[in-house]
Amino acid sequence: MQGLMQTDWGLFGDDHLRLMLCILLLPLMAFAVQIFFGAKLPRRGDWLPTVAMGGAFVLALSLFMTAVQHPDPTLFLHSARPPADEDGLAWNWLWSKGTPGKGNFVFAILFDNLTAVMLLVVTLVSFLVHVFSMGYMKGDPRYPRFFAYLGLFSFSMLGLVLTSNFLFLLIFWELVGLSSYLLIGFWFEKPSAANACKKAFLTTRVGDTGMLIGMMMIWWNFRTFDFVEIFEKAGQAVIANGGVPPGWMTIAAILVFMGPIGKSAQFPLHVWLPDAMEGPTPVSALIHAATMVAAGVYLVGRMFPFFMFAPDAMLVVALVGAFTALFAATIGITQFDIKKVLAYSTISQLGFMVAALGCGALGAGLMHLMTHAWFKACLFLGSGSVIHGMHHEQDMRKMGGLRRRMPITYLTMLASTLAIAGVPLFSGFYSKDAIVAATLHPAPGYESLALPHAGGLLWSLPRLLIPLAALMTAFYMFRLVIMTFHGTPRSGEAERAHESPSNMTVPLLVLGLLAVLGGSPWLFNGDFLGKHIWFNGLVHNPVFDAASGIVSFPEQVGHEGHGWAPLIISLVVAGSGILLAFLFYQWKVFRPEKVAAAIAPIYKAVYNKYWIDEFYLRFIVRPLVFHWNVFCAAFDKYVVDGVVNGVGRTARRLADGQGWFDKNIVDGLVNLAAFLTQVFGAIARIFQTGYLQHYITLLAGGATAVLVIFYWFL
Amino acid sequence: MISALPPAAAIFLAQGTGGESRSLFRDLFGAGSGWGSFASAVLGFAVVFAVASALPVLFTWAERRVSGRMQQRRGPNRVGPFGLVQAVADGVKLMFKEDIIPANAERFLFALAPGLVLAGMIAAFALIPFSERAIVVDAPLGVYLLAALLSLQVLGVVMAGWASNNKWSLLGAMREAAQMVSYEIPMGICLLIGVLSFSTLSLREMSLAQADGWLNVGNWLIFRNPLFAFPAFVVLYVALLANTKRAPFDLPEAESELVSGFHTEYSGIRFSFFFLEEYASMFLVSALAVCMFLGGWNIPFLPGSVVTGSVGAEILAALVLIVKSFALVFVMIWLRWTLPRIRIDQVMNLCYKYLTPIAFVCLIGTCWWELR
Amino acid sequence: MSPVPLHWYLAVAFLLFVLGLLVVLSRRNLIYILMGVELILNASSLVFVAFGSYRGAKGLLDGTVIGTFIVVLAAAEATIALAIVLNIFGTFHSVRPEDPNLLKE
Amino acid sequence: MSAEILAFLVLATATVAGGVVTLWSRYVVHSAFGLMLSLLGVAGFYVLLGSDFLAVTQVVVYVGGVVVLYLFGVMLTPPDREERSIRRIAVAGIFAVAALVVLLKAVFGMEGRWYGVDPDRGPASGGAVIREVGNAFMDKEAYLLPFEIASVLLLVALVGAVFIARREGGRGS
Repeated sequence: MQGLMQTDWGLFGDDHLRLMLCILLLPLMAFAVQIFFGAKLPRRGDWLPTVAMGGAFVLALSLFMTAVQHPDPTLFLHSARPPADEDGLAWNWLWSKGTPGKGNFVFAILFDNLTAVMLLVVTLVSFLVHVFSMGYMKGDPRYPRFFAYLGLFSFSMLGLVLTSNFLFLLIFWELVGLSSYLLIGFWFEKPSAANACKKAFLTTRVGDTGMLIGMMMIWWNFRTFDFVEIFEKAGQAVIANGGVPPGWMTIAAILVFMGPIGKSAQFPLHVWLPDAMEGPTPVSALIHAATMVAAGVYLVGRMFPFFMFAPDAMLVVALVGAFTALFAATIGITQFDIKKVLAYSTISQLGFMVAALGCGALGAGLMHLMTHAWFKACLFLGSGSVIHGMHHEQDMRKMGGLRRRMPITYLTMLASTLAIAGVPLFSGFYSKDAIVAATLHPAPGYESLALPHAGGLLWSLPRLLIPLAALMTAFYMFRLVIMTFHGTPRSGEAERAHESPSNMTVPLLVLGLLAVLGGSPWLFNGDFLGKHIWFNGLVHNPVFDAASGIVSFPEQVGHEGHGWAPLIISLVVAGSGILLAFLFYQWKVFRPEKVAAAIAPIYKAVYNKYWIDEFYLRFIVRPLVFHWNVFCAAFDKYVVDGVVNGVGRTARRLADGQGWFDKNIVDGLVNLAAFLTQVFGAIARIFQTGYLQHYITLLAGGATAVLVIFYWFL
Repeated sequence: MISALPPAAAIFLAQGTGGESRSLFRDLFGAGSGWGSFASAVLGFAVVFAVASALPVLFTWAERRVSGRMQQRRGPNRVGPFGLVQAVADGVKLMFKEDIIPANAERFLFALAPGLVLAGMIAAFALIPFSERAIVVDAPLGVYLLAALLSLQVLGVVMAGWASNNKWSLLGAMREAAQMVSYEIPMGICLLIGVLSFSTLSLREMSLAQADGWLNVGNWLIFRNPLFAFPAFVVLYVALLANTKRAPFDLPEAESELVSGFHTEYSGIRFSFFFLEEYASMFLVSALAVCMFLGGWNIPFLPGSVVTGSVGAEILAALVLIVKSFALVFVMIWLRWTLPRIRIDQVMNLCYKYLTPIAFVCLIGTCWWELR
Repeated sequence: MSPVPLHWYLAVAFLLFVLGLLVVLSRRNLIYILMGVELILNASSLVFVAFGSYRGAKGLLDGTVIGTFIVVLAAAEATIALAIVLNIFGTFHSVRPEDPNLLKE
Repeated sequence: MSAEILAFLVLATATVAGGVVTLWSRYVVHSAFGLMLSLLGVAGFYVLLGSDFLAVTQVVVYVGGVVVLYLFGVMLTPPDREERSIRRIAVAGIFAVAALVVLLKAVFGMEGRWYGVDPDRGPASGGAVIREVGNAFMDKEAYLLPFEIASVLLLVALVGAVFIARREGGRGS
């Protein structure tokens, strides 16, 4: 076992790997039991995946604490791959070469601080969603199956986070897609849900195709899927190319980024996420706020050392992220469905993260991933609670005044809204502040490479878009809160609304608390303001040594702060957004309808989500389907039919020959066999009379004959 | 004369199985194989035949007198003192009556059947130890042989029933066969209890082993092993009752249903054979039960030496055995005039559902008792 | 006083065997056939005991034991066979061995 | 002529006569009684050979049990007065006589191969003592296993007979 975990982490060893394997296998076990025996278990088995996820969370927390508390964590544990003698907790799947290790498809666990953060987020949110679902899904006819799917999703997501191999990451990536498909379409009786799950699956598949091609390019050049090996090889390739990254790496990085575009719902593949709100609300909280959509961000973070070799690709990442952030935020302002608002908010926030990554701020992006997981999961669960309390009414125009009827939901949602708006001392403030700071000083490539700062003015676009998006975020989130909870009830349901049961409010309270404190550096080092980008101490940016070609992850020293500019920008945008929301919706100083009428064409465009869905339908889906049909018909007629007819003719000729053979030779043999059987049967039938006494006579005669031979002839 | 052949053969058979046994008649003629044993067999046959013929005469009188008492009338009291000779007179009458063989009967089997029935009976008498030495054949297989001879009677009865060519006869015979074959099971198990307790098959050795207990009764089987042997004795007595076709188990010859059962067509001397057999078997089975369970020839409260040694003592022992057996026979007569006849299904139920399980429990209990 | 030679017993046993065989072969009634089987079994048992007895005490013991087993076997055989015969009679209303022929042809 | 030889002759006559009756009679009942006679004769032979126990067992089981069973079987089936088929007996007789000849030849041609059997010595004196027979049955070295197997066989036969006999809808249905 030695060699497997020879790290400077003295306490990190075999047992930790076992813990990680347990984290991975607990939900799988829960899924396997639940899908087959769930309906027969007491309470229809809901406790089984919940307890499994709770156990996984406890294990993940202990691992996280180990990672956080260690004074000098090394980010990537290079030796987390299986050793040469394939001893240990690695599973060799495919061996392309005789020598182990290099270029083989090995399932091994890669654990670093990035993984630790993701494990904590996934297990905690998943556990809380399990608990919440006990209340929300109560009475559903497929109640056990829902928990089974949740288990499957958790397993896939954890596998995605834990694997050390790009190929296995793809497998888990698709498994996540599959379980997401199952969960979005959980109420498949509704045509909208059935269509939504198909749409989600197919749209993300567009991105996955690009990612697959990118993977292939990496494989073609490096002959490995192991992340650590990819980074090593990349460094060597740069050295071999004379200190300049080869051009294909930029293309490969952009292609790989297509996966996150699909999975993390970035423009232009964002269209599936709002529709995916057809799934049960806990699913939205788990998949579309905290985990699956974050998988794209995680992938970029995982491949970050690779992306850093391609500043042009980083520019694409940053632009896509920033544009998505603003674009989705504008749509979010106009929506009335509470879950749709949250869906566009999610797209927007994911854009924040992607933009941060594109600007070279790994820590900021992942920190926002974590804080967003807390407050967005809280918001989704809160909206689920509201919908539950409103008897499945989702239109905000029919709500209002729920503050008194659902105080816990209101409080937690308010905390989360303050967090997402970026109000100081709330968790979102720290991460959004870091992102704003990152856009102000983008560092998209390795400094040691001394590449020309590509893009030029384009880099200033995120600086503009991100604060604007943040302002809109504050605005539409407070619009949501005010329309839902403040004022007077605008419908009978709103008057009769009731607070949700405790197994729904407790997860809300936990997540609300995390939304307040979950990003605060105080939680980790007792300091509120001292180290703004404290997360960089947890997730280190990679550094490339151009002389040796080694990518390393040194502990960064310069992360204490980034000046007052981002802080002022954050405060201004948050404050003005909140103020606008109150002016419009609480104090009714301005009438939203009038504003909408004043800018009617723009409003219409935004309200209809810029007609992107219609655009896709008109210019991609329908022509594709039409031309594909034409092509298929022609293909069918000439190629398929031709082949079939050719095969038919050939087969007929062969059959003629075979028929002759069959008739004369095979039949002849068969008839001969039958004839012989008949002959022998006729002989044997003489003795098979069916008369008992004939048999006895034969027996006696035979015995006598034996004795005669014995005594007279022997 | 055909009827007399089987009894003689049976005696010979019994004699032949004697082995190294002691018996009065063997002593007289010099033991060993050859003509000596043949002569002793002939003499034994004569003696046993005489005894086995005399006892039924007595029993028929006793039955009629007892039944008379029970029905508040007198019974035969004209011929001889207390009517004792009445039975003899009846016997003489039977002997001189016309011997009718039905026209469609199987003559040979019809004639053979009474002899066969009697044969087992007479041969069985040879195995009863009247005293320590007053025994015709002391076969080592004693009880086993006795059971075999008793089982032979079934065939005679079936033969008679079939040869008569009469439906009543046949039905009676089949009932008889079913009843006897069934009741052989509890009977055999109860006999096995005696065999187990004394580790011998010989009735004479059993009787000897029951001497000299507490008050000279402590070694009797029913007192020696009261927990299991006493129920076994009761079961055996009931089974023997059924085996001898006595009431309430007299279905085979139920007068009201079958006229007279398997011997409906018999008359004269052949009928007397059946008659003889029935009453002789009453004594025989009683003597068997006495020898096994009730101390044989031993007299209560007197030392065992009283009944051994001299010829007089042996005659006394024989009288004791006969008196004890009479007591059991009296109970049989008593039961006959007390209990109504039971149905055939009740007969079978009693045998298979009650007597056999009880007998098995007693057998296992005796095993425990003897090994304890 | 000369003892009976062993061959006499054997001759009787063989005769009995042949008679049993004849019964089995020639009779057309299942009950007859079973009786013939009994005769055959008895003949073989007699041969066992006779040979055993002419070997001495130990041989006689073995002969007796084997004879007992044959008796047991015959009893079991008779019970089962008669039950089957009665069943055949109940089904086919015949005790001829050739009548139960549902499987024929 | 000794008593033993006389007894043998009488028993042999009875045995063979019983067998012939079984073979030749026109009534099944006669055959059953012939069988009974034959079995009794064999029991007599056992006595002569010194095997009292087997003789008594023969009487109890065969005569008192099996023959009665056959009689029941006869009574429960219709009367079957089949004509004696000389042809069948003749055909069977060929085989039977051949078998007899071969058996006799086998025995009488067995010079020097008697394996400790003295055909002229006579039966074992003293006979088989019942106690020794019992010990042989219970002796691990002798016949304990066959004895236990036989007991199981009897149990199986008992259960089997009951099962077969209680078949639903038997005769007449």
